[in-house]
Amino acid sequence: MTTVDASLPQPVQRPASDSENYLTHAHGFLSWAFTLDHKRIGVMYLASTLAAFLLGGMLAMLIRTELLTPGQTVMDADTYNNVFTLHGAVLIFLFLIPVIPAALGNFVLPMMLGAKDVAFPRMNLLSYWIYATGAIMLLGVLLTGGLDTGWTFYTPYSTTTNTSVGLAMLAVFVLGFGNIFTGVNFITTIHKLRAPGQTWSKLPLFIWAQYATSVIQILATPVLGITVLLIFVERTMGIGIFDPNLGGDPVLFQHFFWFYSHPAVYIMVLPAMGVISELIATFSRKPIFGYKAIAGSSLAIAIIGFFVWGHHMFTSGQSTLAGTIFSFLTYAVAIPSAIKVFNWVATMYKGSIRLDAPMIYALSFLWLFGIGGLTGLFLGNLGVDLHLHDTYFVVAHFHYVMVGGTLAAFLGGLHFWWPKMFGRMYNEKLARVAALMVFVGFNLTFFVQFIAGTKGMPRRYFNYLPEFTIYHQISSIGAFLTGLAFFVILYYLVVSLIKGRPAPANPWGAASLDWQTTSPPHPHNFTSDPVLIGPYEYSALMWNEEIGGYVLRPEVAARAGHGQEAQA
Amino acid sequence: MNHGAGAAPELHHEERPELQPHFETPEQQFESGKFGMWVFLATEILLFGGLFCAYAVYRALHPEVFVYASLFLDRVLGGINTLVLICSSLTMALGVRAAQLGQRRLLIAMLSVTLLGGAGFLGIKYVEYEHKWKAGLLWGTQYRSQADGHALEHGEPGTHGTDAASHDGSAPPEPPAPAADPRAALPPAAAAALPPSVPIPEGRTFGDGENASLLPPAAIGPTGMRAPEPPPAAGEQLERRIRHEPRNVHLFFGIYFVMTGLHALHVIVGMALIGYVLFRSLRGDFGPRYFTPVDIVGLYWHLVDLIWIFLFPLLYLIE
Amino acid sequence: MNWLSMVAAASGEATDIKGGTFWMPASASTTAPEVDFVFYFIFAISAFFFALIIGLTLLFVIRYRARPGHHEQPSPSHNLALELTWSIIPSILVLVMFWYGFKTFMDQYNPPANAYEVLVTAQKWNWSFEYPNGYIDKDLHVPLGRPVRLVLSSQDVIHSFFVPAFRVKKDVVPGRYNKVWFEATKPGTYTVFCTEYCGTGHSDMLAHVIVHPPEEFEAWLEKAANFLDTLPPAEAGRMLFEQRGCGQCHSLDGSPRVGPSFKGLWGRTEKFTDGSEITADENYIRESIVNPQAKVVAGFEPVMPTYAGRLKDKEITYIIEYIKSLDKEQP
Amino acid sequence: MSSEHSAAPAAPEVHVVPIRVLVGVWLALIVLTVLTVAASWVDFGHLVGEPWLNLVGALTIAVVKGSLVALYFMHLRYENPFHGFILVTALAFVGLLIGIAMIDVQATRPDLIPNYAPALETPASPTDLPPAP
Repeated sequence: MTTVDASLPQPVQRPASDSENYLTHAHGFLSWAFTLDHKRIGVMYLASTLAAFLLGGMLAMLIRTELLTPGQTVMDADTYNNVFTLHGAVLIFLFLIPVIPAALGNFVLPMMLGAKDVAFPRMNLLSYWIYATGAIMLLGVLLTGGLDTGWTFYTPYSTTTNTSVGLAMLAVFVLGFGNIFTGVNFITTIHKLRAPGQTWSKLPLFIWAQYATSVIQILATPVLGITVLLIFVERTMGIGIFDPNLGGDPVLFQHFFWFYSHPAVYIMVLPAMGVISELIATFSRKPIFGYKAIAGSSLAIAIIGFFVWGHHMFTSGQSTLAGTIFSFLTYAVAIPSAIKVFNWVATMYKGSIRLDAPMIYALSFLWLFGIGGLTGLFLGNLGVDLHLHDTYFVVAHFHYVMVGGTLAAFLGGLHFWWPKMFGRMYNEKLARVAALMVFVGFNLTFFVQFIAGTKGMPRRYFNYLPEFTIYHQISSIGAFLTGLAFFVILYYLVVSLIKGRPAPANPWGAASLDWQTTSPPHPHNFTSDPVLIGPYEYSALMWNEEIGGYVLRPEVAARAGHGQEAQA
Repeated sequence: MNHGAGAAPELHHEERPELQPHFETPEQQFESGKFGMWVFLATEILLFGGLFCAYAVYRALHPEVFVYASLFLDRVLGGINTLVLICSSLTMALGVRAAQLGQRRLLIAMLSVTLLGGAGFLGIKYVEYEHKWKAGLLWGTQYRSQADGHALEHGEPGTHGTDAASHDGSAPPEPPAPAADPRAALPPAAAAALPPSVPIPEGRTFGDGENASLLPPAAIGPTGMRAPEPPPAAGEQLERRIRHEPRNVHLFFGIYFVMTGLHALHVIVGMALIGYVLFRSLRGDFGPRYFTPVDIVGLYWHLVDLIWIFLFPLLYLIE
Repeated sequence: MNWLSMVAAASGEATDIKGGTFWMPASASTTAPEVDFVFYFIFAISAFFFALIIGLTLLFVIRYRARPGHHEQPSPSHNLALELTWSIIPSILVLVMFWYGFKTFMDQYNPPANAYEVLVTAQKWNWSFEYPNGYIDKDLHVPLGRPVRLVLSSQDVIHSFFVPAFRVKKDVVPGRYNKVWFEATKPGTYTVFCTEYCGTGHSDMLAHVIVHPPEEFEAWLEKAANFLDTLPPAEAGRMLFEQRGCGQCHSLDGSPRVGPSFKGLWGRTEKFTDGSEITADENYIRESIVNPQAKVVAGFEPVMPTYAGRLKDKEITYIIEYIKSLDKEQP
Repeated sequence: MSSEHSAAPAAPEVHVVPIRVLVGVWLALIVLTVLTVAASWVDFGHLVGEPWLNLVGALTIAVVKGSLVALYFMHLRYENPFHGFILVTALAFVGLLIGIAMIDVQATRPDLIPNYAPALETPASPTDLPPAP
């Protein structure tokens, strides 16, 4: 451990463009295509997942346009089935699952641990290229006959339809492999590459969330892998495992599928909760309330999440015994999520809350995930689920949790780490307007679907009874508004890359180690040894006017002498 | 461990060329490698776990099929295969030990013998597959009934009785096909085409005499089943047991080929990895200070052996 | 299709969506009020906690907003008592929710002994309900105030029998008999939806549950069962044509659909996929109904399911008469 | 479980498994394999009248063999105990999947149509209809 010469003022932040950083130290396609730098791989993941999000969003607009009127509006039934299937598959497998762990996580996790890179950089690059291959295969489905099975691929429909389910199965298998490699990388990095003195209780909660997510990815993704492999083998060679025409059992497929897919929804929401813990604490200038409770509930959600998959199958002919077990455990898994929300609200008590764009996303997360989580209580209930299963109530529920939860937290995290990633500040006012547009548009789109769902509007309906028209029209208007908001976000973020104000090292005053390096960071992350302060010890930072950002207090920076750490 | 741009870290990176830049000490790199490999092995265990679950479910649903089908699996060949894999596991472990002690020639010898073991395993597997391929013991629609010695009149209800009653006491025997033959009323061409198991609602009566009920026995539930025939004598000769072939035997072979096929694929991948490590040990890359690749490939090979240790009794030794 | 369900279908105005409370559709079965009670119970608790969270958040955001001169005051970063309370209380509430749901589910699952049994068969994009006396109808007619037990089986993919007004849903899985029961409490026509995605016609796979007052039901069943014998054969054939959903695949106006059109079929020479051809006569039509795969008209897929056992001989004769009548009338 | 990093870049001290342990484990594995095959020939379960004994017997032998391989060949006994924990967790979740799937399958058995496989009874393709009986 070299001693840090604290008396020298922090190196003045030269404008990001020409200082030695990970973006500028190498140029050309090869320097990106074969980079081992976790930051570049994070940026590549970010670009690919945003492209997938855009495609998924277009498909969403198509669906909402089609549903404006009961009968055929713009496309026929088969095209509609293809559109909603791809909307689900593209957004889940190409955006929601990889985005926060692989895009933000890859960039931020090693720096939060004070490490130079993830444990296996080559595997990290391999995981990106596996993701890209899987994405190309999944989108290749468009050319080879489409996919009309729904993202759940239920047999015997998926084994008897003539759309290109085989290719989609291989794509999902390949994407699963990509997730497993990211999971292996993160778990090993968090265990083995922490900064000296950074015990488990000094890790930012974003790291805890990534750890819990990686545990789920390791334990759940292989079962999806074997399931899609069996479907592929069943379609090509006629081996009867899930297809009742060949003596198989379709409900067994549902057990296999949901054994992965329920933990998969926790793969999507846990990293989002990690981001929210960082945002709410930073923008309230208050240490997080109940650190151990939040970290513990991340792991609790990860583990109990494996016991509840049967609540997707209450009406599927699953036995009452299994249904009762699953309903009871589903209620058990609701408790850790509730505890987290209470802890976030308690964190804001007596804070100094700044309503920057990331905080607006965090607050809208509280509202949207609140509704999403609470409506899960209806669906986990044996009696009520018989009425609500596979209706628009379910559609609204998972959009509230996935879009309201994961997407809002991702946008919050993206705005939060944008200065660090690209060394530029985005246009704050426009960002706040866009955040409010997303919030209002989203509620307009999906709250009305709860009502349609309880009235009995079934899911995945191309043509619906005239009574439901009003619900669909309101929802479609909301969808267009939300779509517009995303274009506004895309606009000012791209503009900020060119004309944005150069960003200081720590614009928001966050206390995790990744903010103690320049923006954008040095290829090896840290030019000088980061000072290990508590992940939420905001008192150790002070506002520095001429830099326009926060810096370590001199006495804290001095404390970074030989081997001493500041108390958390 | 994060060393800034200070001079110290470069020093011990030069003298330890195999130490990758982002690790601080060789021990950290070694432990990270082993740790990451174990996490990856967890995914392999869960991948095969899914197949073991399918095995367990279908054995519970059709115990007589599994008992019947295992008659066609050669236990001796399976046993020999198990021994082959165990020996190659030993030679792999000895190879890892040789790498740790820096005995290059022993390492190369051991790795080569392990490769031979893998090839031997695949050879025996090929023999077994070819035998099944010829006998038509395949999956789904390709399955050719083995009781062809006794022409199974198509559409003759009732002969598919589950004579080889299940030995597995835990599962109740399968209820036989619907007893009354409503197809008699239909023209012969229709009767021939009609799958016996498709419920025939028209004027159907299930069960006879006083318990004629509206719905096929399955709909009524366990009480609707007729008493099973008496279980066959234990020492019955093979011929009679083959003649009474239960239905859906293809299910067993579907699972058999998926499980052993995926395992064989993993053996091939393992052999490729061992080949790569053999190539690098020929180049003399490994010694007491750096042998992680050998150790990791050894772990993978032992896992492949571990999976076969469970596959063998479950598929071959079914009583 | 008898006159009552025709009337309801023509009006398209199912009475179920309109009635009911803000959230729930009309409740027309014995278990519906129970489900509604559990729904509103969970709704009340959720609304309370949601208001609590959002209220506190807004209060803190306004009261502690960052403004010159305002600094964050230190406050404890964990408080065991508070954390225990907000773990135990939700756990208890959630257990109560589970208990109510479990009780409702148990009532819904075990059918009473004297239930009236109907065999429901779902296939790609239509339902068929078979009554104890063997009569098959496109709609489900049930007596008021008597428990009805449905035994569901599917001919191809997974469908799902859902009647919002009865709060009843059960998947129809091929390869097994799923059972579900309900007891209607209000006469009227209620829509049946298919809620498990099953392909192109998933959203068109609607049927109606027509609840008859008790005394009317037996009369209807009697009349419907031998409704066909009272009609001239061609007319009965037309009824069967509509009732069994033949129109889904065979058009009457000459346009080919999934199957060849019936217009001008009688006496036409049909060319088949294997090159052979015959003039369409009684035996050809009978065989194509019982064993459709035997002779597949060129240019069509062999996807027609067999109707052997699902159409009595005299019903097949009625259909043949109807096809014969198609040429004469030139509709 | 954060392992402290020794500063000196010494060779990673690692446990070398002695040859006699490896060979001993190898012999044990062979004996157990022969035992389990023999037990299946003798059809031990039916002699004793408890047919399930065969399955349980074969599985216990497999578990013993598996743990021998894991402990000695895969160095679980000598290295970071967390590796063993990972293995046990993975097996636990496989057990969870098998356990609950079996519970549901056993509970829904009465609903299943026995030997329902329509695509298999009817001839694979419509053209080769068997001759009428």
